[in-house]
Amino acid sequence: MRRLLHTAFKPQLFLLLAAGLLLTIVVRENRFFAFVAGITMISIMWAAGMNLLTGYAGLVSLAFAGIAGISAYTTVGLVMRLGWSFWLAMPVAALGAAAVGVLLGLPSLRLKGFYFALSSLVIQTVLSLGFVYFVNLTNGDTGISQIPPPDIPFTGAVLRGTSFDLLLTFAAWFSLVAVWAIVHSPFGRRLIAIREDEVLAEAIGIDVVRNKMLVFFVGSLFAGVGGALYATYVGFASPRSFDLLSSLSIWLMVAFGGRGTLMGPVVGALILAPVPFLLQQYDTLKDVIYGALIIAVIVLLPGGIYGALVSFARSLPLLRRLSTPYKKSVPHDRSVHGA
Amino acid sequence: MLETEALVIKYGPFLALDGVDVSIGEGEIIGVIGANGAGKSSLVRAIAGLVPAASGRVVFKGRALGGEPPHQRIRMGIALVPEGRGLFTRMSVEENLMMGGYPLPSRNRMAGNMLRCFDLFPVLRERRHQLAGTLSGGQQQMLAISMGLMSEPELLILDEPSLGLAPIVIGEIGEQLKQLKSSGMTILLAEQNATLTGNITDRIYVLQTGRVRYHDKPDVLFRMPEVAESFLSI
Amino acid sequence: MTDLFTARNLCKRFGGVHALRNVDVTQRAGETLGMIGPNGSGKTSFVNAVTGELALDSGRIDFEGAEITGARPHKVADAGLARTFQAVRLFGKLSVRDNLETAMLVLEDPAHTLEAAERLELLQWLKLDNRLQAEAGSLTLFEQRRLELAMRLMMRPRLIMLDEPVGGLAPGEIRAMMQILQELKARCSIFVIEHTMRVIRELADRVVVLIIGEKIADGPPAEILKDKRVVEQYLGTAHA
Amino acid sequence: MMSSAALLVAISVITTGLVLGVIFSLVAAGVTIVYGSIWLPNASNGQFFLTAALICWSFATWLAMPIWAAALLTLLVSLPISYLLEATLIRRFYDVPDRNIAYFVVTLGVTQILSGIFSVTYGRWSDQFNLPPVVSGITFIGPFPMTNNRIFVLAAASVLLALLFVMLRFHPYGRALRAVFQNREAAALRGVNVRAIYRLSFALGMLSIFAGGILYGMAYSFDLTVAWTMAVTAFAIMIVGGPGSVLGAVVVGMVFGFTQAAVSIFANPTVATFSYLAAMLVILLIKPSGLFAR
Amino acid sequence: AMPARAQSGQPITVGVITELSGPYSFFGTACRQGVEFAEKKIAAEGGVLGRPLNFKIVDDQTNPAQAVAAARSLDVQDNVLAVTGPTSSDIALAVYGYAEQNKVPFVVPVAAFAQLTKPGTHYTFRVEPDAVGWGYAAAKFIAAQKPGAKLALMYNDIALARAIVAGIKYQAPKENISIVSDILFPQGSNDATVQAAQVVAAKPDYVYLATVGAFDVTATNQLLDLGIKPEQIIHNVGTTSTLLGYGARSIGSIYGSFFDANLDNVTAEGHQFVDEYTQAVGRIPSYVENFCYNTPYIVKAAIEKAGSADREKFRDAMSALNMVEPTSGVPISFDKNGARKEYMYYMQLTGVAPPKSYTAKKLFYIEWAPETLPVYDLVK
Ligand SMILES: Nc1ncnc2c1ncn2[C@@H]1O[C@H](COP(=O)(O)OP(=O)(O)OP(=O)(O)O)[C@@H](O)[C@H]1O
Ligand SMILES: Nc1ncnc2c1ncn2[C@@H]1O[C@H](COP(=O)(O)OP(=O)(O)OP(=O)(O)O)[C@@H](O)[C@H]1O
Ligand SMILES: [Mg+2]
Ligand SMILES: [Mg+2]
Repeated sequence: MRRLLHTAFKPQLFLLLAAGLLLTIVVRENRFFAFVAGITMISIMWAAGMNLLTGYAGLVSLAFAGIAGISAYTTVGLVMRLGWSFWLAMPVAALGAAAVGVLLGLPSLRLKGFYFALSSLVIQTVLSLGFVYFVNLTNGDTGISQIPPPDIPFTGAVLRGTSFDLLLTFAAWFSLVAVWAIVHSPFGRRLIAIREDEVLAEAIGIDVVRNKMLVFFVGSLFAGVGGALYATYVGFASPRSFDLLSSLSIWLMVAFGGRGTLMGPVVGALILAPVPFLLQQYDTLKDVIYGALIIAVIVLLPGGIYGALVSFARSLPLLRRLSTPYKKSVPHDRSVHGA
Repeated sequence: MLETEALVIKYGPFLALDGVDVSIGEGEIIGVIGANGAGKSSLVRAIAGLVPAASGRVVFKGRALGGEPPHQRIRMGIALVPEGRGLFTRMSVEENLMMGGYPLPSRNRMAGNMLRCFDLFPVLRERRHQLAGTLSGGQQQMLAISMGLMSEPELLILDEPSLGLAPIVIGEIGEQLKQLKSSGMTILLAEQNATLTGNITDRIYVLQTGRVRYHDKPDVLFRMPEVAESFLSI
Repeated sequence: MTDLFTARNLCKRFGGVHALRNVDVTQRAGETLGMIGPNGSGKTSFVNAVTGELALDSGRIDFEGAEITGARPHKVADAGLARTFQAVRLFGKLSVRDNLETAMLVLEDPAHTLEAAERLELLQWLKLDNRLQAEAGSLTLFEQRRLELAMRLMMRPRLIMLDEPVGGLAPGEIRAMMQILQELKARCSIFVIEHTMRVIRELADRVVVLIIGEKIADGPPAEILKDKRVVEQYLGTAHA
Repeated sequence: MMSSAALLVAISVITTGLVLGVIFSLVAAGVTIVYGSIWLPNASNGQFFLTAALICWSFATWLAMPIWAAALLTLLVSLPISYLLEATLIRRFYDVPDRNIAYFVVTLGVTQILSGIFSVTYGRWSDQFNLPPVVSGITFIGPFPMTNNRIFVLAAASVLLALLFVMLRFHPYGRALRAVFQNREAAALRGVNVRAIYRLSFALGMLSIFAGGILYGMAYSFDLTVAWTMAVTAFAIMIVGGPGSVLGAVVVGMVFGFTQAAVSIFANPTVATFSYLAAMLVILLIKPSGLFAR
Repeated sequence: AMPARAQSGQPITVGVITELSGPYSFFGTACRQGVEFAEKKIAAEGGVLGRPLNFKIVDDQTNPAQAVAAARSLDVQDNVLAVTGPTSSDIALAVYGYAEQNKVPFVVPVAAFAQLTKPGTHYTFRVEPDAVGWGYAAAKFIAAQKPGAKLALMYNDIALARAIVAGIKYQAPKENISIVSDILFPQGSNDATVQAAQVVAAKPDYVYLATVGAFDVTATNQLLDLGIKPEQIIHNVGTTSTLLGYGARSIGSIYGSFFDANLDNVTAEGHQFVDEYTQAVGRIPSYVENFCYNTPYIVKAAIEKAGSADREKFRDAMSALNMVEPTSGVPISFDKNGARKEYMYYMQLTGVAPPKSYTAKKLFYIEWAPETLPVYDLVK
């Protein structure tokens, strides 16, 4: 906690916040762009969590959106059926989702590297099936509409419009602060050690199991909070909102921006999240453009956009402190890891 | 049999080999010794076609080698047993040996060679069905050497074969290499120390930071104090 | 002297292979124990068993009076028993500094830094102090072995098990490493596996010999290295 | 003695299990061969599966080709497609660290492009596509009438699988493929032309995915949504079966086929679906490298 | 001259949020066609209130978030009078949420969810009869065909199908129809042979299919393979592409509908629409396209009734609307929750001429008021 506050006051992170708030204010007049910005903020939050798992701990979890969904549905249920306050429901739901996240992370104890990614892909499909199937909880593929925005406690008013957007901006910023704090904490170092070599990590006294579970918990928290905010922000939740494609696009933001860097996923989210909204007019080309964009980046800058920027960034003192440089792994098949 | 002429190898800006000339005659056993990072592996890897020469050339049986990749060079008769052994850890000992004989045209030649390897290192026969990755360090080394022999090379290159072997086995391998030599095989041996190279090689090249520092018969070399000091076995 | 660690009739089979057969080993505090044996005789397996990498079929292991049988590797490391690997194992992509700092995490005291005097002199002693920024993977083997050692010492172990610490080093480097190990004795007890007899002869107070997973001899190097079976099955006449 | 109703259902389960099983196996085999040599987790395998079916459909409907000709031609078409992909996208990553991740991103891009194209072309023309039967008529298996078309699909797929299996098991190529997967440099040193193996594996994998798509189109009418379900199924089968193991793909594929065939026998199909995916995870926890991984 | 002057006023814009890409692109595109035809004709007829009536079409990518974003952009950027368009029910529901919260009139052309017009709905109007009603009508139809019939149900695990089945199960006992087999398919099912066998074993008089997309055709064929007669198969609804997809062997099978080119109540304008649509798309329109074609006319009528392009006035006009479908003369009116007065046809396929058209004959027609059955107790 102390560390967290400490980090929160780092000037460069403040700058980020300022930028975010500025953006929110600028677009506030146009509710459409404001909405797109809001979704982008949530995406940043998700990407940050995914990055913690994928980038730092080396655990590619494609069930991420599913976990967000669990939290979203729980929040909505608690708010709309039991009449809880959002501010009580959201943490409860997020914690619940995080617990599930830990559970679904268990295979990673045995499955090495990308193999876990592939199995998590299957887990995601199971979750999607679940969202459709447990109609009385999720209202099936119909989805739940008219989800009320968060209430403002003790006032009876609700949080909507620009104030909600600002909340999202803060949330996104805070998640970056959190990731920063974690990465620069002993826990963060342990994660990196585990990513690099589990056997060695254990030999120097790192409890691999415990730390993996822990990172799944934390990462899923990001997913959960994001999910709860997403549902209330969009005002609608359906299995389609939390399906495999969503997981993949979040993961893509990370890979696209640059794994294992603080800013990479932000860049990724800032670019990829708005694309589908802004291209709504180009229904025939949209997907092609999106796909081509992804391919182009990975072909031209294998380290992700930010990965490529880092070397340049190092020359700028401010960015330097923001960037944990992108590390490439040794060119050897046994490290390109599989089962 | 094989010459390198002013061979230069770069890793990015880093100069690993800086104009090395070695020549290996038909049926010789040649040693290359040098401390860590002297460039032994770079040299042998270049000969095997794993790393490109920045300049200079490698001439094999009178023919200058260009960009031939390793899989072609082994068919010409150059087999490298790399540092780190280059085993297929999740394959059985037997399958590894079969991979060793991959370039062979006929199955029964493969079988024949395999038997010879088993006679060379009986422990491999016992462990023929064990996964290579689970062999002990030394057993793995023996398997690696056998894989090199499987393809019936004219020039067998070993990069630090004595690594991790029990003293007695090092002795045995020495004997085996002598036999191979007498059966007409040419051998290039890269080593850190002279335990193995000392008594079996015809000539030794001493590499130092990418250059040939000395080159002579072992007995002559090891009478030089500075060489003895840093390479003679302990 | 008190027993630092004891292993009582350890057994481990891999299918038909006896990696360890009722192996009893005891090491006293301050003592340097050597282990030799032909390839595949079970030395590494022994270390793996003691440090929890390998699940035993039967047997009991105590360290500083507490049982650690079946404890997971990180627990063993926590308890003060460090080990190195036969093939050097480092976080190759991380800097030397990061490697060292990661190894210090086990101490869990927030105040600790690499700059603490004790650690600095450790690094100077191992001649790593000016390589802190280098990528661990790009170090020479000798440097890597030293870094490995430094990482273990960061954990303030009472016992360190070294699996072939001079494997792959050139003679000159071997001498240097032996010097280091001599000085290391002052810091913690050492258990060392080696195929280089000089290391055993000069460092070990006592030597254990494994052959096909069985302990066949245990005593001071001088005698052991003359032992008929050891010479026949391990050293070979050349060395005798 | 079973009642004829029960017998009917029983036989229908068996035949359906077989048909689904061989098709799953074929696609999974394609996926597993590619991943098990190049470390290429092909996220677009489902889309290519669909591509095959659609191409075959186009040949049959627009060019009014006889279905068998359309099928063969489609298989041929897979070769230039593989070559193009290999030359433009796949090849450049052969030496990249973490290339399985890079590949996953790239193939996701390809998926996006293909699905985008399909949804605005075929997707707008029709909401389902059918291939005419290759052979007509019905054969009775006890009380159960099985269309000869399904029998044909079953036979064709089985033959292809057998061929793949034999090739990987008894031809040196099979061992070379696993060798390259495990330690590429060592394989090169032992005389394996790594890039040739890569190219071959990719083409072979695409070929069997295409075959799977065509046969699926012959057995069932299909729409664009089949791509993702198939992609996930194929990955699931590969993980459980072990990478590079065609045997694993076949066995696990069959299990998946039969489970899907049998679900409706259980009280609740969706729950049954959960349970077999759960079973998959359990298997993985017990044997992480996959049942048939070496 | 008259139209020219008429259109001088500044245009009234209505937003169309529909699926032009993603899984539903087929229906979205078909719907867009219908809307665009009507748009042209209305323009030719001189627009509305002397102002052009424009429809701005946006792709929702079959994705709720995208749909909401689209609704928002149409609302705040283009300031549309109303929105319409989605053909996928969950998308429609997402837009519904936005519409009700932000007081944007929402006319749903093809989405059969009762939830879209649940009590308290104020701004949303559903043109397509709701799915529970489909089931109700099916039960009525079967009872009329064969008293005491034995019925088998096969349906996918999707909301639409569950709603239909709820309707059937509610009405069946009242019509003393016995349900002899009740089979649910998980999403992503490929094969229905086993289920078909189970159905055959249960010896039903009719099999009611509420399956979707390609699987619908697969299931049909596999039922036929196992010896079920076409006459025994009832499809929840029939769209041209699926009806043609079933192929010649399923001639005689039955399907529900709300408009059919083969009906004799098709008006002159209806025929003109059918011809033009067939010209352009190469396939005769089904009820989907028809609803989308009629929707602009509904909007137009409401604007004229309201006499202005004010959202509140428009909404009131909608709920008081009383007109007939220009294509078929079927009456259109909405109850206080915006639910349309329910009706349904059951047709029998009598011939196919792929890829263009098919012939069918009417077996049954029924109308009923939305409150006839407790829809909102049956589907939450
Ligand atoms: N892939 C590489 N990239 C960059 N530098 C390299 C690479 N491989 C080797 N080097 C450097 O080239 C020099 C020579 O390396 P090489 O492995 O040939 O020496 P060596 O004599 O084999 O050492 P050793 O006895 O440790 O095997 C060393 O300084 C090493 O750091
Ligand atoms: N996972 C395993 N599966 C099967 N056999 C194994 C496994 N691990 C080790 N072995 C066998 O156990 C025996 C002991 O292996 P170990 O590595 O302990 O030998 P070692 O004494 O360290 O040999 P070296 O001096 O060559 O390193 C060897 O015969 C080895 O093949
Ligand atoms: Mg070397
Ligand atoms: Mg060992």
